[in-house]
This record gives sequence, C-alpha cells and structure tokens, in this order.
Amino acid sequence: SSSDSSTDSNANSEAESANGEANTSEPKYGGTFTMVTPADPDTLDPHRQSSIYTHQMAGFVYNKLVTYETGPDVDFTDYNVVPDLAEDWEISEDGTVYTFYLREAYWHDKEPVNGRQVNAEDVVATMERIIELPGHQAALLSEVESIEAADDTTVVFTLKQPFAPFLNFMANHFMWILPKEAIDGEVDLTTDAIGTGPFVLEKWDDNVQATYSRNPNFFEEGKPYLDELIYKVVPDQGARIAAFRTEQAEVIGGISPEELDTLVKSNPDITVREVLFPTQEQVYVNMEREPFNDLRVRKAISMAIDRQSMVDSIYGGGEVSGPVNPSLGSWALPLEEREALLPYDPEGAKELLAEAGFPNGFDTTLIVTDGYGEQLVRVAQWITEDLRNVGINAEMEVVEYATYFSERWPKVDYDIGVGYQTYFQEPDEWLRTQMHSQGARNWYNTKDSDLDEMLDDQRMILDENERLEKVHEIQRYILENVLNPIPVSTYYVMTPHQQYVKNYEPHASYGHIHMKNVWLDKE
Amino acid sequence: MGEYIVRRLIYGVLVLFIMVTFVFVVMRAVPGDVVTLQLADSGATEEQIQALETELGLDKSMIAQLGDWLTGAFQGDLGNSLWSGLPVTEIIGDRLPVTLQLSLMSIVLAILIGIPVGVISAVKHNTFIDHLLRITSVGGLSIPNFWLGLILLTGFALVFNWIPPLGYQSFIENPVVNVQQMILPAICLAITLSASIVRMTRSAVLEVLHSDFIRTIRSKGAKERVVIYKHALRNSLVSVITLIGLQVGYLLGGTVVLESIFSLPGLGSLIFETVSARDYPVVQASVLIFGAMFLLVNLFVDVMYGWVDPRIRNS
Amino acid sequence: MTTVFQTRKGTVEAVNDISFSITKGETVAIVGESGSGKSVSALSILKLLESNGKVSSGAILFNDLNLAELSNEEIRKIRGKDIAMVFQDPMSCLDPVYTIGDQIIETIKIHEDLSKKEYVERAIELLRLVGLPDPENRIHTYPHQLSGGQRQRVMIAIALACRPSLIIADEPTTALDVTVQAQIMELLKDLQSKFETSILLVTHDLGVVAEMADRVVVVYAGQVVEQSSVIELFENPQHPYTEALMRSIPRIETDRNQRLQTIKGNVPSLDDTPTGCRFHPRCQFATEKCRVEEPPIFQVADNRISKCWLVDPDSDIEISYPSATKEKIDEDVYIDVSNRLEEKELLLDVKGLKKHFPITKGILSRTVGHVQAVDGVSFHIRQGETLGLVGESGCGKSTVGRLITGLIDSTDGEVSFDGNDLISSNRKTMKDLRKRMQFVFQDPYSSLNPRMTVLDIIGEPLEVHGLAKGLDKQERVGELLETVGLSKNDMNKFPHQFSGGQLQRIGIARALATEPDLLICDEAVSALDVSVQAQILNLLKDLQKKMGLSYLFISHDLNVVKYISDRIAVMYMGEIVEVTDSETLFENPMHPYSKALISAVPIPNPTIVPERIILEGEVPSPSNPPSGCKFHTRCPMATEFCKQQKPVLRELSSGHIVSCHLFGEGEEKWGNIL
Amino acid sequence: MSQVQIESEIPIKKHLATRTRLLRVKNQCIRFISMQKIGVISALFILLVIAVAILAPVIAPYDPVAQNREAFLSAPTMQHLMGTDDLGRDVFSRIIYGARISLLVGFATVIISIILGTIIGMISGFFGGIVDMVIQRIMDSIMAIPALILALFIAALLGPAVQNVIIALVIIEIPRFARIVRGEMMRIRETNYVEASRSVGANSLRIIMKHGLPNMMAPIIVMASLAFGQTIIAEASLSFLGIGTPPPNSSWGLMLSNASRYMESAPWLVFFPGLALSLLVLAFNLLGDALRDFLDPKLSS
Ligand SMILES: Nc1ncnc2c1ncn2[C@@H]1O[C@H](COP(=O)(O)OP(=O)(O)OP(=O)(O)O)[C@@H](O)[C@H]1O
Ligand SMILES: Nc1ncnc2c1ncn2[C@@H]1O[C@H](COP(=O)(O)OP(=O)(O)OP(=O)(O)O)[C@@H](O)[C@H]1O
Ligand SMILES: [Mg+2]
Ligand SMILES: [Mg+2]
Repeated sequence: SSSDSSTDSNANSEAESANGEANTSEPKYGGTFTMVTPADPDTLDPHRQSSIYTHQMAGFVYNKLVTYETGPDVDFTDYNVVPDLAEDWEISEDGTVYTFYLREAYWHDKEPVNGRQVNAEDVVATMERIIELPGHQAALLSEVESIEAADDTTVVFTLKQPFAPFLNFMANHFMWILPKEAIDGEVDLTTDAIGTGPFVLEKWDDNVQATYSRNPNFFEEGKPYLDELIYKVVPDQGARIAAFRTEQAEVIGGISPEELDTLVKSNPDITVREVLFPTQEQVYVNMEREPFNDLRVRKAISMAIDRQSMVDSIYGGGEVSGPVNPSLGSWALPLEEREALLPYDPEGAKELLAEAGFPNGFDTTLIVTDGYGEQLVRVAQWITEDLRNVGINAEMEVVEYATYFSERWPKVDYDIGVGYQTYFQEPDEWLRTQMHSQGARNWYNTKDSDLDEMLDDQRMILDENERLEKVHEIQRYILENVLNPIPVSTYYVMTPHQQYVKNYEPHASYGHIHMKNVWLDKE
Repeated sequence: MGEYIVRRLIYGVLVLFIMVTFVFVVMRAVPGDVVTLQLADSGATEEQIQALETELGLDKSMIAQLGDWLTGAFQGDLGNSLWSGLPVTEIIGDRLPVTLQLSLMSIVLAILIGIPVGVISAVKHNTFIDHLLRITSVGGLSIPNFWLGLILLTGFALVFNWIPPLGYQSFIENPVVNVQQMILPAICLAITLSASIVRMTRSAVLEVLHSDFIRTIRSKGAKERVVIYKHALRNSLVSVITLIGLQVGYLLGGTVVLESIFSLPGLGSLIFETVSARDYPVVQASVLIFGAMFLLVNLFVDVMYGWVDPRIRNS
Repeated sequence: MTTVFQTRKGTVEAVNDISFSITKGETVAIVGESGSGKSVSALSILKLLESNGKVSSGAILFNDLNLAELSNEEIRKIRGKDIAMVFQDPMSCLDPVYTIGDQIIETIKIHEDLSKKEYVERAIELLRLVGLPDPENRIHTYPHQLSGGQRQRVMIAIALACRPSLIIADEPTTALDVTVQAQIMELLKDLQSKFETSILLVTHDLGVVAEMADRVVVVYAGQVVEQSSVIELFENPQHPYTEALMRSIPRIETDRNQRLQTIKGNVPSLDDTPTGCRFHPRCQFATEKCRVEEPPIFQVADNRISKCWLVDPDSDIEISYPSATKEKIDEDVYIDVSNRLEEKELLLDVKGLKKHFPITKGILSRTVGHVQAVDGVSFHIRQGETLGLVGESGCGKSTVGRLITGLIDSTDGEVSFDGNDLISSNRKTMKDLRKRMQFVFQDPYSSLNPRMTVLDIIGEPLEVHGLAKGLDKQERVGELLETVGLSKNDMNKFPHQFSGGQLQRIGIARALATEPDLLICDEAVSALDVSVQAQILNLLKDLQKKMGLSYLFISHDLNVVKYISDRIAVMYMGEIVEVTDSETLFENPMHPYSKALISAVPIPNPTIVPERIILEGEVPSPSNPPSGCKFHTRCPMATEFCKQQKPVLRELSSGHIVSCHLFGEGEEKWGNIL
Repeated sequence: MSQVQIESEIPIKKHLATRTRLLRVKNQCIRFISMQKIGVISALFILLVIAVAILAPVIAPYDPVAQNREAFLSAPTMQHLMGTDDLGRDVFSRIIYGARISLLVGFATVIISIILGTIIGMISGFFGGIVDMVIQRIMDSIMAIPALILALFIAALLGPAVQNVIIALVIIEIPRFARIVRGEMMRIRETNYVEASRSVGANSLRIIMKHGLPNMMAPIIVMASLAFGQTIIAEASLSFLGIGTPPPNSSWGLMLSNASRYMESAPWLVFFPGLALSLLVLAFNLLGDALRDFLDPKLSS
C-alpha cells in the first residue's frame, strides 16, 4: 500500500546516460554493497505487507513466476514480462488458461528447506496463500478460478474469463513464490525468508540492518556478482548523506534535491540516477459535498495548480501526471496531451468558479497526512497557496497517519485532500480501483456509469494495442468529464550511487530485481 | 530496607497499572484503528475485517482485552505485535538495550562533568568562574538537545568528515563501534543533564557549606579539601541523586529525538513508530517499560539515599 | 592572653573592639542578648567566620602567637589541637552521614599519626570519658541515633580529642532540657578539673554563667561593657546594662507580685548603632554626655572593667541602682489574688485527656503503634487564674494546649469549658467556645502570616466570628494594638517590619481580639530575649489584672512559670505527676521528678552551690513508654514495685496532687513486697 | 451628612491599604531591579518577544505563509534578512510569527496547568488522607511516564495541532505543579500561622485562600518561569518529530524540523530558529533563577 511508501524511500533509479561504458568491462566479483534507506519493514512476510520496504527486501531473496526485464537497454518504466521461476508459459486461445513451466531452481540452503528443488506444489501453495490472506494481493488473483499442479514442474491457472492484466499481475511484487514448508508454518515468515533469489538472508536486525550473502546456487549462471549485500536503516537524511560521503554506503535514498545538489557539487564523481517515481500526488475531492460535485469547481481546482513549478521546486524536477501514472510508459497519456488537458490557468479557474456561482471563491478544508514524510505536506502547502490565489481559501489540516488512513480517506470524510496513491503497475489498477463506482479504492465518491462500463470493458480486451487505445480514451474521458482524483505530478527520483557501482539499472517495480546484475569496480 | 524495597515495588506495580490502563483506554478511544489501517486499501470484505479483528483479539470488550493483556503481562507475556505478529517481549528486548545504554552513558557523562563543575562553582562562590559556570549551565539547559544533535552530526561530518559508524552494533558485538555510535547522542543528552547537576550540586554544596556541622569540621582543623569532598559533597549527594532520579524522565524522553537523529534502534523510536501504526500491544508495553524504568531508577535512587545518608537508611 | 577583635561584615561591625583574656584552667563566660556579638567573637578566634566576615584589626594572642595573623594553613593546625570548639545545637553540628566514631577519629587523624587500632581505642576512651554508655558499640552509630544530650557528649568528646588547652563553647546547653543541661554542665566542670582546660563559655543564660564561670564578659552591641569576676558581677554590677539584664530575669526567688524590670527598646541593629554609648537609648541613667561621647573602658577594680560614664571616677553623677529599681516596684505592686481563688468559678476542667498519635507504616498506612503524647491528663483552671504547665521537651505540653482548643481531636477524655463539654459539642458551639479561648504561640514570627498586614492578622478573628468589619475592624484593631502597647499606625505594616517582642505583642493582640476568657500561652516567651521576655510577662500580668483573664501557661522555663503562675502542673511523658501552687512546688516538691527538675534549674547566683539531683539517662520514647510508673527508668528512688504498678494522682494536702508510689498506697505495698 | 462621611471613610482607608500594597509591590520591583540585573535583562527580553509576537503583523516584513516563488532557499539578503525556506517563505517573518506559537503554547500550558495543578495540589495537600492518596497515585502514574514520551504518545494519537500539543503538555505539567503546591500546602498547613488562624476559628476555605495561596506564590512563580522554558523546548521537540504544531504554521520547532533536511545547503534555516528558541528559553531560565534567588529569603537578605 501507499502507507509506508514514503517518497523519500525510493531507491530505485534508472540509467539515464553513460551506461554503455559500464558494460564494456568484464564484471568483477566480490565486495559488499550497502544500501541505506530511511526505514525498514515491520515484517518480512511479503503477502501480509504491502510496504515497499518489505518488498524491497523480499526482492533480494524471492522470485516470481515471471518478472520484468531490467538492464541498460531497458527503460525504468518498461514493463516487459520475462521469465523468472517459470522458464516458459502458454496462454490458451480464449485467454482463460495459463500454463507455466518451472525451471530447475533450488531453494536456499537453510533449515528446513535445505536447498531442495522448487516444484509446482510450492507455487500452488503460495497462490492459495495469496488468495486466502486478507489484503490487496488477493484482488490480483480475483479472476482466477483454479490453480493446479499438472506435474512437478507445470502449474496451470484457469481464469473465470479472459483477463488482460493477468500476466502483468503475475509479475507483480505480491507474487513472490515461497517454499511450501514456510507456508505450512515451518519458517517464521515475519522474520526470516527462504527463497530462490540471488541473495540469502543471513541476519535481520529490525530497524538496524539486514545482511545478505551471495546465493551460490542461483539459477542464473554466474550471478550475482556481489559477495554481500547490506540493507541499512538510517532515518536521518544528514546521516545518510554523511554515510555516502564517507563511502559507508554505495547508494542512498530519500535525499532532498537541494542537499543532493550540495552533495554533487562537493563530490562531482558520483552518479545520480534520475527516474520517474511510480506514483503521483493527487488532489481529491469529496464528490458528495457541495461544491465539489460541480465539474467546473473540480476543473477550477485543477487549473489553479501550477504543477510544473511545484514539482520542479519541491522535488527538483518531474512532469505533469495523468489518470494512469506516466511511469507506466505508453499506458499513460503522452506528456503533451497531459499538459494540454491539465493546464495551469488561474484566470480560467476564476472564471469557472464564477460560472459555478463562486465569484469570490469559497472556504474549505484541505487534509493531508504527514505519514508519508514532509514532501507531501509541502506539496499540500503549495497547492493551498495556489488555491488561495484563485479564491479558494483552503485551511490545511494535517491529519495523523492512522486517522487519515483509517478514518478520513477511506471513509471519505473530507472536503479536499492531497495524497499519494499506491505504486500501481497496471493501468487497470490506476483506473478501475480508483474511479469505478465499485472500485476498492474509490474513496472519492466518484460515480459515473459510462466510466464504469468503459472500465469493465477494457480488462477483457486481450489485444494489447486495442486495449491501449481504450485506456487512452478512458483517460481523456476522465480528464474531461470526471476529474476526481485530480492528477498532479510525478517527480523524478534522484538516487546517487558511488561511481564504482556498475550495472545499477533499477526498475519501477518493487523488489530491487536488478541487484543480481550489479557489481563493484573497485579493488 | 528489604521491606521498604518490596513496598516500593508493590507501589510501583500499582502506578504502572494505572498508567497502562490509561494508555490502553486512550489508545483505543482515539480515532484510527489497526484493522482498518491494515485492510483499508485491500478492498477487504466485512467478514475479512471481522476475521482479522477476531484473530487479533480486538472483538472482545475493552475490559476483557485489558484483563487478557494484564494476565499475560503478569506472566511475562506482553502479547504480539498486531502488525508483524512478533512477540512484543522480543521486539522490546531488541530495542531496550539501546535506550538503556544511551541513558546510562549520558548519566555517567553528566555526573562526570556535572559534579566537579558544580563543586568548583560552589567553592568559587560569587567569583568570576562561578558566574561563568552558572551562566553556561543555564545555557546548557536552554539548548534543545535535538538542535545540538543536528549540529554535532553535521558539524562532525563537515569538519572531520566523520560520522558515527552506521548500523547499530551492540556493545557486546563490537564495543569500539558501539561507543563511537553512542558517544555523540550521549553527549547531547548529557549536556542538559549535567547542566542541572551543576546547578543542583552548586546549591546543595553551598547550603551544606553553610551548615553548622561544617563549622564543627573546620574547628577540628580539617583541611579545606576534606571539608569539601569528604563532608560537603557527601552531604549534598542526596539532593543531587534526587535530581538525577527526576531528570531521568527528561533523559528518557530525549532519547526519542536523538535515537531518530542518530539512527539508533531504541525504545523511543519504537513508540513513535508504533503509535501511528496503532500497534496497541507494542505501545502499551513500551510505555510500560519506560514507566518501569523511571520507577526503578527512582527506587534505585531511594536505595542510594540510604547508602549516602544513614538517617534514611535506618528509618 | 589578650584578644582584640574588630570584625567587618561588609560594612557592619558585628564586634567592635572587644578585649578579654583567659588564663589556664579558667572559665570565662561571654554573656549578652541575642545579636550582641557573642558568637562572632568566639568564631573570630579560630577564623571560623563565614567567608564574608574577617577580623579586620586587633590581635588574638594565644600563648603569644597572634592567631589573627596566621595563614589559613597555620590556624588550621591550631584548630582542634590547641583550641577546640563546642557548638550550641548538637543536632546540626555533627555530620549526619558519618558515624560518631569516624568523626572523633577524624579529629585525631588530622593532628596525630597513630595506627588504626589506636585511633579506635582513643575514640572509645574519649566516649567513655564523656560518659556515653557502651562506647565500644556506640562508635558505630550515627548522630541521628543518639539523643540530644548524647550528641552533645560526642561534641565534647570531639573537642577533647587532642587535649586542647582551650575549649570555646558556644551556648553548649541552650538546646537541651534542663535535666540534660545539668548533666552536661556537670560533665564540663568535671573534665575541666581533670584536664585543667580553659573554657570560653558563650551563653545568654545568667544561670549557667553563675554556675560555670570564673569571670564574665558582658557584651552589648558588639562591645564589651563590663568584665568582672562572676561573684562580683552578680553582687554588684557596674554597668547599667548588666544590672538591667539581671533584674529582668525572673528567678525562683522573685516575688510574683512584683513587676519585672525591663529594658526599654531593643538591641540596636548593626547598621544603626547609636552614637556615644551604645546603650544610651535604653539606659535609665543616660545623660547628654552618654549620647554624644563614647565612654572609654574604666578600670573599676582589679580585673574589673566597665564601659560606662557612670563609673568614671571623674564623674559627679551618683548612681544608686536600688532606688531606681524600687521606684518601679512601688508603682506596680500586685494585689495578691491567690487567696481568693477558691471562690472563683471553675473555667476549664480537663479530665482524663488522652491523645495517641498513630504511627503509620506502609502504603496502606497500617497503624503499627502509637505515640502516647498525652496519656490521661486532668486539671482545672479557675477564672482569673494562671496554671503553669512544665515538663521536658516532648512530654506533651503543647499537645495538651492543642487538645483543649480543639485544634486536634482527643483520643479520650473530657474537656469542659465554662460548663460546656467541648469534645461532644457541635461545630457551632465549638466555634463560639473558641472565641473565648485563644492561643498565644511560642514563635511570634512564624505564627504570623508574613503576607498579611497587622490589620488583617489581628482582624482575622474579628472577621471569622463576624464581630467587626471594615471600619469597625480597623478601630477595634487600633484599640487592641494600643492595649498591647503598640501604635495604631502599625496597622498597615507587615510582620517582618517588627522586632520579636513587638511581634509577640501582635500575637497577643490577636488572641485578645475576641475578648476571650482563657489564653493558652504555649512557650509564649521562650523565643524572646530576657529583656523582651520581661516586657511580655509584665504585659500578660497587666492584662490579667485588667481583664480578669485566665492563663494556661506552658513553658519549660521553670523560673518564668514560677513567676507567672498561681498553680503549676508538672508533666512527664504525657502524664501529670504533680500539681500544686507555685510556692509549694518550689519549696516542697514531692515527686522525685519535680525535685530533679527544680534542682536542675541553674540559679543565677554564683554564691549558691545548688544541690543537684542529676537524672540518669534520657527521656524514654513516648511510643514505647516504660511499664508501671513511667519515670521509674530515671528515678533515683525507683523500686521494683514502680516498674510494675502505675501510680495514681492523689491529693496529699489541699490542692497538692502527686502521682508517686512514695506517697500514698504504694508505700505500704512497697513495704509488703520488700 | 455624617452618615455619608463615615461611609466615605472606608474607601479612603481601603484605598490607603491598597496603596500600601502597591507601594510594597513597587518597592519589591525596585529591589528586584537593583538586585537581579540578569533577571531584569531576561524579563526585558521576554517582554520584547511578547511585544514582537503581538505586533507580528506590523513588524513582520512578509506574510509568514506567503510563498515567494522567485526565491526558494535564498540565503540571507537585504530583502530576506534571515533568508527564505524551501517554499520561499521569509524566515525572519516566520520566526516573528513563530514566537506567537511558542509563547501561546508556553502561556496556555503554564497557565492552565498552574490553575488545575494548584487546585489539585491544594485539595491533595490540605485534606490529606485518602483523597491525597488517590490523587497522588494518579499524579505518580502520569509522572512515571517520561515527559516527552507521554507528550509524544498523546500528541501522536491526537494528531498534529497546536491545541493537542497544549493538551499533552498540560497533562505533563499538572502533576509537577500539583506536587509543588501539595508540598507547599502541607508545609503551610503545619505552620504556626495556620494553626493560629485555626485557633481563632477560621475554616478550611479561608485558610486555603488567605494563608495557603499567598504563601505559595513564590515557588509557583519560580516553577512557572522554569516550566515555560521546558514547555517551549517540548513544543519544539514535538514539532521536530512532526507531531507538534502542524504546517503551514511557523513554529520554531517545526522550522527546525524542516530545516534539518537542508543542514548543508541552507544552514541559516537551522541557525536562526534554533537561536531564537535557545535565547527565549535561556531568558525564561535566567528569569526563573533570578526570581528564585530573589524570593528565597536566605539569599535575598
Ligand atoms: N555572616 C554574617 N554576615 C553578616 N552579619 C552577621 C553574620 N554573622 C553574624 N552576623 C551579625 O552579627 C551580629 C552578632 O551575631 P552573633 O551571632 O555573634 O550574636 P550572638 O550574640 O551570638 O547572638 P545569639 O545569642 O542569638 O546567638 C548579629 O547582628 C548578626 O546579625
Ligand atoms: N502530629 C503529631 N504526630 C505524631 N506525634 C506527635 C505529633 N505532635 C506531637 N507528637 C509527639 O507527641 C509528643 C509530645 O509533643 P508536644 O509537642 O506536645 O511536646 P512538648 O511538651 O510541647 O515539647 P516541646 O517542649 O519540645 O515543645 C512528642 O513526642 C511528639 O513527637
Ligand atoms: Mg550565638
Ligand atoms: Mg511544645
């Protein structure tokens, strides 16, 4: 969920430039890679927690059936599904049966699994667990009718109906495959993890650090390169920067643009990865309250916000976002179209307000929580000021996180709010969960029967191009006729790493799945 | 004395009981509940929510829950975290040593600085040195320790290119690293505490120096050094110890901020994290532990009184 | 040996040009009222003044060594070794955190190098010397575990540790009960004769002076006004101040019907010393010359000096003290009212009054025992009569006073006031009765709220009882102030603007506000200087005469009680052991305790060598009183029977009630047992 | 006529009495000024801060929440004396307005807790026994939780808001005042002047009001001025942890908290609010010390 995914926390990055030379030299083996983040998870159980930290740590240890491609030639936001534990898969003609063929892979050599081979039983048990446990992950498999182990290495998924996002969902970070022993309770999944991944969890000190060692039996020949991986918790930004300066950390996350600037100025050697954040700030209004049920008011709000200046000055760069987050690549509307449909036009906003019967604006309250970190609160302050400039006097109310997330937002107890959405990796999630009148996260009282219909339709379209068209159409419809939640912006996450770190080509999905490729160019 | 300690312990348990009940009720009375928090974004059904409530034992009446928890607590079982499911005792067991060590180091540092300076200030009563020390100590009380922490951390990083080694290591694991990690936050905390110790020592020593028995001791021909260190200081210790007992509260509070600045996984930051997650058992237990620590320190202080002052020992 | 001080404290001179000397084996006493500079003189000798004071000029010669010029280190070596000190308050003069053994040994260690064992032996020997029982074990006790008398013995042991040639004793017995004071004085005299030590005794108690001193130095406002041998001084004081001082103390032989002589005014404050002779504003004989010219020190006789123009051989003024005093006496002869007392109505009748304070322990405040503060006290007071209540500290005197006024609830017993039962009366009657019964407290300063004006203080009872308000109140308060000899204009002042004597007058005025019938004076004059004490005693007597007041006069000072009371009740450990009229009690005390008490009173007459009954031991704890007769543990005449059987109060002759087995039925039984 | 005259005399005399009181107050002030130089300077500084806080709209060059989108994180310049913050807001103006919050929190907390603490302490100290027992146990349990932890707990639960900070701090301060007042009340209850007052028949209420209150003012005042400093720091600490005063208010603690992200790039953001905070707390502490010395009879003679 978005709950723990504070903006500061993303250590993902994308190779922007100069990655050619990195690949020219032979990878070197060995070394310790220290990753410093502001926080770590409460539990390692990947099916019970949606926190980014849980999944980052899961990614070192576990694999999915399928995953996304990473590498120097792959964009941060390319969602190319590639084999992981499944060597290969088949989709039936009608799109309702998916058959996955497992590769020869071995669990980590730890009690009680002791390095045995992965089999279909493990996959079935994992999937059943995902469905049984309450939580967001169950929704990903909601269209699945049955899962069966055809033989030791073949798993068959039967869907209720054709379902376009299915394969994408199978690559979702909730789909980490666990050994059956763990599901039967022989491993304490909250504190331990036994997987098939490139790294073996050696020790986890909650809130201090997790230490991983190289998995010698990893199924990708020769990988990983690192001997040791350390995931360290340093809540204070200053300390993180200091750690980076003193080379106690190879990569750090959650650095404000200004401090990063200062850091780069004093250490010109370092490489900064700039990638699109896989979620966005949104302004949302309670459609059941006056005057927000009026489309003109919602448009006025949207037009009042100076998105580009905001994202530039608060996050040091980014772009105007849309109903589907731009990090989903082509699924999102093209940037020009987003900018055109979400213009900054305070004068126009005032006119619209006047039309709607508020020539002098109105007073309202805007909620925001500090649970995601300070940046969002700053965004809220920026937006408050923008709104004030068009006559909407929004008093900002900072709501305590638990209250925000259990009483205010889901229960639609607010006038206006500013918040992040979770990191969705499927356009269906962005659109349907939020804007369908039955959507699990429709916490805005948005209701539009036409939209509902369109949303239901697009998930059945198996042809990718056709679906893409439909998704774009829906987005245009939303921006013109619904506009709640109002997309604001997506910023560039800037992650510095040491110049001797090679092949650091992260991907927008959770789990640091690129770490198996990383090596250190130092003695 | 033995009976006295037992009495104080019973008394402490009573106080802890009131405290825990207070925390228990308040936590559940305020908006925000842990089940919604965990399931809000998953579109979970009513049944799933209820199932989770039952699983976490939150469907029972508040009194029943309190009863259960207290029964457990008396048997040393503080429940499990509602988020990670880990036993609270284990979670706290990991965090407590950090806070304890930090507090202990600060107290020791503060005493090492505070008492000698206080004595000097008292002996040099009304001289320039005294004024200087007094003003400095008030200054020490006026600087928020988080500010000091920020400045020290950045200052060391910029000037010496040094920061405390990352990744907390316990003293047993690696004493050198551990002390390097702890020293700066301990100094920040010690500064405030030592400032109050200076003030208390100064006034206590001054007061004792004016008392009749000091005149007796001087009339015996004792050296001034003996008068001050053997008699005046020893007699002042009761008030200094009392002060330390009371200030331990501030100190423990201060650990929260410094733990967060210096990335130490202590009990203070645990409360901070778990309150907003509404992880009731962890918060209850952490508050309980803090309370117990405070009470134990004060009990220890009372026992120390007896050691310092025989009048108290025998009564 | 001559010592001269001139001590400067900031700008004030606490001691101005004092000279006196002490020879070997001699006891010299310094006397004077409070604040006259006695302690400062004593402390100056060893440079023990607080850091703000120092000897500014003069010399302190000790065996030809000028102490005033010594460095701190040098004087330190003399302290404790050659000159030792004993201070007034044994409670606060020992370090509470070390054992008495440690503290004695510390002294020896500073000056002598011995082995550890020798130190301990020496300490034990010293404790034995000062008469502390069981010294082997006692050296391990802490000061708070000892009684006041025992602590004072420890102090003396510390002083004696290095066999000093001079002991400076600053009010060594003032904090102690008379019986214990007698023990300590005896001890000091003993030790002095044994070791030929010289003693410089600082005191304000002329009785103690008469008993202990060889020579006396009288100081007033920081100056020596007279110096003489003790006998001569008491026989023929040469300075008006000395003379007045001696007249103003009530003595056992003082006629109750006479007014006490008072010294008008107060001791001058240090920053405002009068010109000329410092005593002149208070002196009856002051002349113009006294006002402007400071008298020099006149050598009146061998070893005898006086600082007064009156003794100036060139002076033409004739002094005759007796006439001066007589004149006063003539004015105020009291009518002897005691004869008619029997006819008077009974005002207060106390029967079997008991108060047991619970001793509680634990969180549940479990009662683990009782302090039997008052344990069955019965007496009565008639209208216009004064009953004195005497006894040692802690015997329950104050508690009796509080019980009668209902400030605390009694455990048992009856108190009837003018026919009304107090204990069972309801709130309203109680309040009305309180109006007729008022309290005067020991410490005048602390019994007045420092943040209220005199008007509010004296007006409080008027307001509480709805007697007067506003203007009426002001008028009434004005009258009351005049009644007690203060001015109306003082009404808007605050307590701290008055002297002790004035404050006590305000306290009395407050007590008089409701026009009571009975005043309970709990140590009402004990905190005052003798001269002021005399003023207040006179005032009380005057008021009684004028208004027909009755007094319950509580005091531990037998001289005062004797002077003011018609009848006296003697208390011991919460019980009354003897009641009789005051003359009889002093002439013919029956109870052994009364006898001891009376004999222990120091008599301000050096020619009389009192026959002392020295009581052994200390007052037992009231929470665990001895069985039988409570006095048996200290009684020189105790028998086995006394230990078992509690005596009852019996009237031996008309109005003379005693509770002792020596008189009454116990005698026979005792005989039987033997 | 005569009636009127008599009546008019009362106010005159009353007036006289008031005048004596005033005179006394005046004398005390003069004495304080002459004896406690540092205390006077501190008091003046505090008055200055109060004046600045009240006159903030007049003094502050900018609106404290107005964002100057031309100047983010600008270093101190003539335009922005103490620079601007991450949203282009004028730090100087924010510090001036921040004084309002610090003082508001300080005053509200101290005054409310004095009132409640005094009432509780009086009842506890005067009546003693079971009432005292119960009250004290409750106070003990509040005090047994370290202050900042309790504040953190309460403030985190209630959410970031100035009034919640005040509630948290009041809960913390009450037992401290109550304990002092209780102790004073117990002491005063045993004094001779209260006994004297009771012996003339005064009731409990009168004793509490006439004798109790006036005589415990000194320790309360000293305690209050020291509590001020602690409260201001506590507010800042809570804001630093993000559970105190919420944005866009300009509390000093909040400013520091934000500034900690720019320790290197914009050190003035940390320096000025920290300095303001320390100076104000220092002034309160010094004033408290001066008052303590002044009101302590042992030291003031
Ligand atoms: N440290 C000091 N600073 C200033 N004045 C002092 C100091 N010590 C004593 N005095 C003053 O010196 C004067 C003499 O004091 P001293 O103690 O000698 O009186 P005293 O005769 O011993 O009286 P008492 O019988 O009450 O003990 C007093 O007025 C006292 O106020
Ligand atoms: N409130 C109380 N609680 C417990 N014990 C008390 C209380 N008041 C007095 N006592 C005890 O009762 C006994 C008698 O005390 P009281 O004050 O009546 O003695 P006193 O004769 O007036 O002594 P002093 O001459 O010292 O004033 C003492 O042992 C005292 O400790
Ligand atoms: Mg004296
Ligand atoms: Mg008494």
